[in-house]
Amino acid sequence: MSFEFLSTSEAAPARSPMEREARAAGAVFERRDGWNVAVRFEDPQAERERCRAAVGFADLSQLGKIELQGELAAFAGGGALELGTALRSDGAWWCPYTRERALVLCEAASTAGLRERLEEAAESSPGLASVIDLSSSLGALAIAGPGARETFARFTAIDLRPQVTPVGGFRPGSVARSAGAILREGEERYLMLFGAALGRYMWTVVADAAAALGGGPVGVDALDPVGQAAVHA
Amino acid sequence: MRDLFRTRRMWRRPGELKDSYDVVIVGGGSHGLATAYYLARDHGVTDVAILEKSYIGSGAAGRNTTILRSNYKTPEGARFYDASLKLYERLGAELDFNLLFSQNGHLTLAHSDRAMFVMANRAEVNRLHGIDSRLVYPDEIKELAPAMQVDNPHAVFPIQGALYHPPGGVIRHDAVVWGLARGADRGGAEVHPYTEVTGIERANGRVEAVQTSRGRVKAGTVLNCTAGWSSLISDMAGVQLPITTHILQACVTEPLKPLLDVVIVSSQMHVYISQTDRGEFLMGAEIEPWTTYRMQGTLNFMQEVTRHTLELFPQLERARILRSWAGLCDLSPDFSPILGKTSVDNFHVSSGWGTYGFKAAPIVGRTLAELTATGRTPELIAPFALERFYEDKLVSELAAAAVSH
Amino acid sequence: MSYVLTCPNCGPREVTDFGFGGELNPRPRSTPSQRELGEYNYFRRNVAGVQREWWVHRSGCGAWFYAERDTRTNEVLLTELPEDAA
Amino acid sequence: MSRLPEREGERIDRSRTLSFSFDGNEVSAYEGDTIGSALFAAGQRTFSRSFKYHRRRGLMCCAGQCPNCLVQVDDAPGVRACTEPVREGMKVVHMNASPSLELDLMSATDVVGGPFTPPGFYYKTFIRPRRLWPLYEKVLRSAAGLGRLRKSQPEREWRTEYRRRHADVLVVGGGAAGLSAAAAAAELGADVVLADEGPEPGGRLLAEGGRERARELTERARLAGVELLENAPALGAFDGLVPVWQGDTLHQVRAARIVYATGAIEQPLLFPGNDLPGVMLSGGALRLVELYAVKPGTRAVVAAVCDRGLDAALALLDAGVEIACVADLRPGGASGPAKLLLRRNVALMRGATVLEARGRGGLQGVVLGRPDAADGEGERAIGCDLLVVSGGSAPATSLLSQSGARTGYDTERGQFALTHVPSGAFAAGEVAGAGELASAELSGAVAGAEAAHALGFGDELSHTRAEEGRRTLARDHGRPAQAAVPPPVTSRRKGKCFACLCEDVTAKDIHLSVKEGYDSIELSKRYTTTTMGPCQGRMCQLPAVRLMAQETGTTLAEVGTTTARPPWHAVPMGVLAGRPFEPAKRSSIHGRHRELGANVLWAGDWRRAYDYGDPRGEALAVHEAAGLIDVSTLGKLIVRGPDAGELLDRLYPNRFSNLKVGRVRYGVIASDAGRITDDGTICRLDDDSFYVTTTSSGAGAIYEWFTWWLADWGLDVHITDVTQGLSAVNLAGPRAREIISTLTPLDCSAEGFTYLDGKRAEVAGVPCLILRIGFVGEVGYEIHCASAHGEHLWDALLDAGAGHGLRPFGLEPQRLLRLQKMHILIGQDTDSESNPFGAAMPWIVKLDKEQDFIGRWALERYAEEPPETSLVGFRMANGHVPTEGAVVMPVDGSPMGQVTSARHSPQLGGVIGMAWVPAALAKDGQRVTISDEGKKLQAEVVTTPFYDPDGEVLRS
Ligand SMILES: Cc1cc2nc3c(=O)[nH]c(=O)nc-3n(C[C@H](O)[C@H](O)[C@H](O)COP(=O)(O)OP(=O)(O)OC[C@H]3O[C@@H](n4cnc5c(N)ncnc54)[C@H](O)[C@@H]3O)c2cc1C
Ligand SMILES: NC(=O)c1ccc[n+]([C@@H]2O[C@H](COP(=O)([O-])OP(=O)(O)OC[C@H]3O[C@@H](n4cnc5c(N)ncnc54)[C@H](O)[C@@H]3O)[C@@H](O)[C@H]2O)c1
Ligand SMILES: Cc1cc2nc3c(=O)[nH]c(=O)nc-3n(C[C@H](O)[C@H](O)[C@H](O)COP(=O)(O)O)c2cc1C
Ligand SMILES: [Zn+2]
Repeated sequence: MSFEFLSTSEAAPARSPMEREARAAGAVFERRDGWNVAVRFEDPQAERERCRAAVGFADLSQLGKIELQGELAAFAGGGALELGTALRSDGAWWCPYTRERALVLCEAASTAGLRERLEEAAESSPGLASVIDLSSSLGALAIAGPGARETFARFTAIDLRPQVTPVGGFRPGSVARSAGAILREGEERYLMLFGAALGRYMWTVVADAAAALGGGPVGVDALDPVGQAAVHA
Repeated sequence: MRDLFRTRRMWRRPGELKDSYDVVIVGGGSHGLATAYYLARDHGVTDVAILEKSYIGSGAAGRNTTILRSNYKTPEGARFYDASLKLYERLGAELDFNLLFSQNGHLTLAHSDRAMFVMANRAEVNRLHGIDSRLVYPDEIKELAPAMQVDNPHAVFPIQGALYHPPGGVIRHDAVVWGLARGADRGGAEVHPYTEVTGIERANGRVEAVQTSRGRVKAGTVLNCTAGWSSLISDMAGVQLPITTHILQACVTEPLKPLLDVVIVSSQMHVYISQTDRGEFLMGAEIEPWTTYRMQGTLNFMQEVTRHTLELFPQLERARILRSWAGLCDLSPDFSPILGKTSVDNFHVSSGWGTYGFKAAPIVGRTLAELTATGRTPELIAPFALERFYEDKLVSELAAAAVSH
Repeated sequence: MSYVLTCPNCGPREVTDFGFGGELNPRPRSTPSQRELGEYNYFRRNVAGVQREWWVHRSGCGAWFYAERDTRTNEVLLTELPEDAA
Repeated sequence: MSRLPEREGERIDRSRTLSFSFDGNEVSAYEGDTIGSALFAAGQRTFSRSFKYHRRRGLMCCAGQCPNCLVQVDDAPGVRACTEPVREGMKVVHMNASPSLELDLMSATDVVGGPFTPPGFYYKTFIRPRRLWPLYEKVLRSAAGLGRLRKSQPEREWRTEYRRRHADVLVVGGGAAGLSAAAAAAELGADVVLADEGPEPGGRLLAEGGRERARELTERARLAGVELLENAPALGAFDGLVPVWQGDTLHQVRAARIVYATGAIEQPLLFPGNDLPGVMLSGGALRLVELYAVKPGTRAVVAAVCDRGLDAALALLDAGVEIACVADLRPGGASGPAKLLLRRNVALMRGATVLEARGRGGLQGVVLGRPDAADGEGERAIGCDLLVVSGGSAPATSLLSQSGARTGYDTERGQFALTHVPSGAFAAGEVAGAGELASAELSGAVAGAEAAHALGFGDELSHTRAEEGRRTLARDHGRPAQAAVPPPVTSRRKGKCFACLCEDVTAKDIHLSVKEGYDSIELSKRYTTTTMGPCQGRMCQLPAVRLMAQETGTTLAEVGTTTARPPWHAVPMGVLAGRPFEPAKRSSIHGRHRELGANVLWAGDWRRAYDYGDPRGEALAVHEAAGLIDVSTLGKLIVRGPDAGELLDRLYPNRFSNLKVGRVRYGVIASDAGRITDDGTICRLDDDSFYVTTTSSGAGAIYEWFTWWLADWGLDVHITDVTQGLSAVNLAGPRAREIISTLTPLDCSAEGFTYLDGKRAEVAGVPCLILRIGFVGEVGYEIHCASAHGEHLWDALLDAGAGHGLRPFGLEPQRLLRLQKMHILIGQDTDSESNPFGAAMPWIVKLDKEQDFIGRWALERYAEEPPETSLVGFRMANGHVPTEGAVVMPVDGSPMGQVTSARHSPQLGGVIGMAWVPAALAKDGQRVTISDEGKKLQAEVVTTPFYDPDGEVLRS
């Protein structure tokens, strides 16, 4: 396939751009679906508590991130996408940037399969349709807990108040003075995307903001699964 | 000193506008006033009116961070600004007004080897034009600015070196305006504040008269010295300019005891910093990228300029910002001025000053006065003709003027 | 920031989110004379009033769009995508 | 000393004492005290020395509005002692006096300085001889300035941060009006933030007999869900964005509607001695009493223009202060508080005011009388240690003005009042002229409701109520003013009468400045510096305008005011600056470079490995064995679609539509002015897809350039920026082929994978795109893979190359290697004015292309006109390496070009470089002179690559 070099292969370890920062903060890694994933820090119980009582952030850079362009982007995930709102379908978030461009976020395990399905769909699309794997292009941090919104307020001007950004709201815009996007995945759970090369910088910014609010890094296992309740149609 | 105990008017009380003047200068900023001053001093041209829509110095002249220097990159620029600096050195004595020219040196910091390259080039061009300007390295920078953090190992933008320009410095903006206004007035020119030019009448490819908020005035020659507004005045005369107008901002702290004598500029951090004789730290940044005529500042400016200043002067973290303001800048495509004749015979222009025109005031005044009086373009400003943009013969000061005043 | 711009895709954002592309400056349709080329490359109307201009949502969706803005007040009268422009 | 017995509602906690030092002496305070209240309670009366004359200044406003109590706390200058809470152990020192506050040598200027130091004296002195000016300047400088900072501080120490807060409604000011507004809006469902600069909400209510009410209103607002920010001045209005400073935090409040309930600023009166310690504003005296239980004086005189001062007299009386006399400027008619005063046997002078205040080191007495009376007539001299003045008020319209409101002079009320409030903003309370408590509350409630209504909150009832309220307010507003307007100066006696306390500007100074021709408020401001000090006109704007009107014989309306600018409250730079982080991009392999000991530097917005400590050795390895460099910073775009070739043909001067699949071509991007803006290689991946690389620093700009034209042209193309998604390394050197062959199934033979091929294959188990290009001059493979695998690929290549002499190399050796090949670096060897013809790349411009392309017209011209200067290589005659940036001169003299690159090349055994030289000299063997730090050096022009000029090595 034409663009395979953009994708990771399970044959070799795939690393997040924040791996070193997480390691320095005491992360324990596991190889999952080809990726080195920071699954926990010292104490998973404390990490869960952190997300429940303050704010925790977890490196989710392993998530599949597939860009769709063309017709495909307008009708993704089995429905018409509306700007500003991500659609939860097929275990993935379908996030519209423009009327012709969307990003699909899925579990690392399903990235390859989903990409292939989308590529097939693109081929049979009447007009030009593109599927580009941006999994490595974007770093991702989940920020969860009652202090999540306050944490964001330290480094982004995007309005995340529930009346403006309901669950499923997708907000491209500047984070920490860099291009990014925020997806509200749950009541107190957000996913932030940003350029992978800014991984270390973003980690520094988020860790600094979270620490001041009594929060800190957590492993992915401390995060609740994105619930079905979040399904938005 | 003798004026200390005497209260003499600086300039005559503005009277009625006459019907006609040999020369009408639009804009009572540093350029307009300087031109009137030199018209009288060098050429005996005294039938001159300066029309200013607000108070004198209300434009960029009264808002600028007053950095004077001549270490430009192009030979054309270096020669021109050097001539201006030399005039400035004598101007206070000549006008019998202390302009508080604090000629303590100017440092342009380099935080990358790319920047070092640009500095080296400027230093060399300057040297060949007899301008005192050279590369210096951290040890010497520390001596010149002991309060500045030069070798902080955690610096976001480590300082590799700097272009040092000893004759550079800062001056008191208002004093320049008032000194020139008094000089112009004593030379015979009329200064008319609160007189806005609203239209320009033309016939046969010449300007006949200007319309103002106080009536119509015939003019032998009209000079457009309106900097940030120069597109609008030129439009009235049917002359297009390659200008976009942006705001540039500045701010001051509450006065502090002396810490810094030299001027510090960092293009990579988009800041420049000096401490005035009154004790305030005076800081500026780059222009806002979008065009506007509205002189209101942005919060973003205050945030960026303070963050970057603290990179260099962490001890200022508790010093307080007292005031911030904005002024207009007339940006030209090549960061060099547009000076001299236009397609309209008796309509000349001084524009394209971007963020760096205050230092040019005396030389603009002198050369524009010469052009007006003699009809000939002085050689020094020939490279800055408006025509160059039609011919695409630019004088690019991008590397020396873009963010560095 | 002094003002907010409404990205046609993303909604209102601080102006620091965006890149400014300048007033509309259509490219000549046929070979320009030297003078016309200079005009196109360098000369701008620089109006004090409503200006139609380009912006790009640099930190967000990345789209280029038009805005109409009064340069005397910075009031943004409208923003629209080129494909939606009349 | 001056502490009153416990008072209901006081802010201090007497059970908790703190101690701090002032000028080295220990002072004790209660929890809740401000530095000002504690010092005053301890007997301190002089708090600062004035800017110019070093006169003693004492507490005056007790609300952080005037310059009188500026002190330095630890390392923080400009702290307002009257509002700064005491912290245990803090070190407070005075600012502008030497050797001490009590004995200030510079105060001699007060005695002799008058005639020598009129406004702008420095403009008129030290003009000649010029050579002495630097000396004078040093003296001037060291006399100026207040705060003293550390000479040096390695890093920021104070953690400050930003907090963005979106809201439906922001209320600025938490007095009666602001609290009512906030509660009203929140009760209708709006999300409301209220910022007040006082220690607790309440505004004037706190110290002026309404504390209960203040606490009720506060509670109501809190219950309604209002977020209350205390000690939090709003600093400015930036089109709906209002920064609010609170402690270590800068709240950036972005609200859909803003209610300004900023109240009014009590004004001083102008009389000789009006700056003596002991002269206080009524609000200040009451704040001392009510908030901190401090007695501001023992025997007081009160001078007022309205009931506010009379109310204060009553309150002070209750607190045990003897009121010697009250002068009420209003001629007749006994108002409520006047009657009460009389009932309590307080002497009341009607139509009178202060003519003079006297005292050495502090207030000892005042002279009261009619301002218009002939000398001596009806005057009374009274001994006192406190003079309470209440000179009327100036609505605090600064923020409103910044948001577009306009003011005009209201003759009857003697103040600049709002005449227009822009849409989206609301004004309530005293700032809007709602003079009495009831109407302040009502106007707040109405504004709050209207703000909420504008956002769709509320119901029919709330609308009706608001309309009703508006009508009531309009009625109230029509009532005549209850205040007298003081004359500009209340007497013509001798002695300094300060219009501007910050800058020590006297009424006489303003008189002189007008006579000199500084006859507009703006000129006078700048000449005398009135309003330019720490109070920014709060205390001096109105008095200055009055004086100007008198001096110029015009009305106050004609004189007008100066522009209100941010910040409303002087704010520490650390607070504005927020956290110190700067975005920096790093390659996915960056950690490895660090481990390998790389020197890391900025390259555009990336952090890059400059070298690994041995640039020469690293370069040599590339020639002799192999080297590996991380080039992940290259910009990388995927351009695809049926029109992709067409798009590239329009964007580049050369042709790409005819590029064969699997092949690579170099391209330069030009602007429509024909100037080079970027370069890079392009590989055709399939019929419709191209892989475009750009320079590292150009990546963002080129992506935008492409998408911009695409938006304009509407071609059927998709562009994706994958710069950060792909790692790229360049494996180069004579042994590169061997090394890569051990890791990939691909046929890497010279025939199987030729120069300028682009192939996709696995390397070290990772899918890659491999471009055979040779930037550094040896056989090279630029390998691109998903950046998540970057580190893996790097490790695998280094491992595979370990036995082949492979070394990592950094930017610096790369620069030398590419220089040997005369491969240009955009932005180093070219600048904003370079065109491809001058840059010796005429071959890249295909003027025979059918279609139009960006830059075509200009390039057609450049093709015809010979360039003035050309980019060439050169070899130095001796071994000197010229500075990059050194100037090139033709033999005859004037500078014409510069050295853009220069290195010593061990490989070539000499110094080589690239430079712009006069076009006539751009021929092999020509000699040019290079001026480097004044030294004239000789070089010889070379126009073909220094190394492997025919590209045999590269193609092998
Ligand atoms: C914040 C800031 C910092 C700067 N820093 C520096 C620096 O450090 N060094 C430096 O050299 N330069 C600096 N500059 C640039 C410099 O101030 C200007 O380039 C220069 O002052 C322009 O010339 P001028 O003084 O004649 O213009 P101005 O002072 O702007 O004069 C133009 C005048 O024309 C008047 N006018 C406009 N329209 C009309 C009309 N229709 N009728 C009548 N009058 C009209 C305006 O009111 C104005 O007074 C800075 C500029 C700003 C804004
Ligand atoms: N006894 C009485 O009758 C009595 C007593 C007190 C007050 N009053 C009345 O109350 C009214 C005053 O109410 P009000 O609410 O209009 O004014 P106010 O002065 O009581 O409150 C204004 C508040 O705004 C704050 N403020 C101003 N600018 C600010 C900024 N930029 N950022 C943050 N805070 C800022 C001030 O610190 C103050 O707390 C007056 O009409 C007065 O007559 C009456
Ligand atoms: C070099 C310089 C120094 C200044 N210093 C002060 C100052 O100490 N205090 C002050 O209030 N304003 C200071 N200003 C700003 C002026 O008050 C004013 O904001 C500026 O002239 C723009 O005018 P405007 O704010 O009325 O639009 C300074 C301005 C300049 C150019
Ligand atoms: Zn957008």
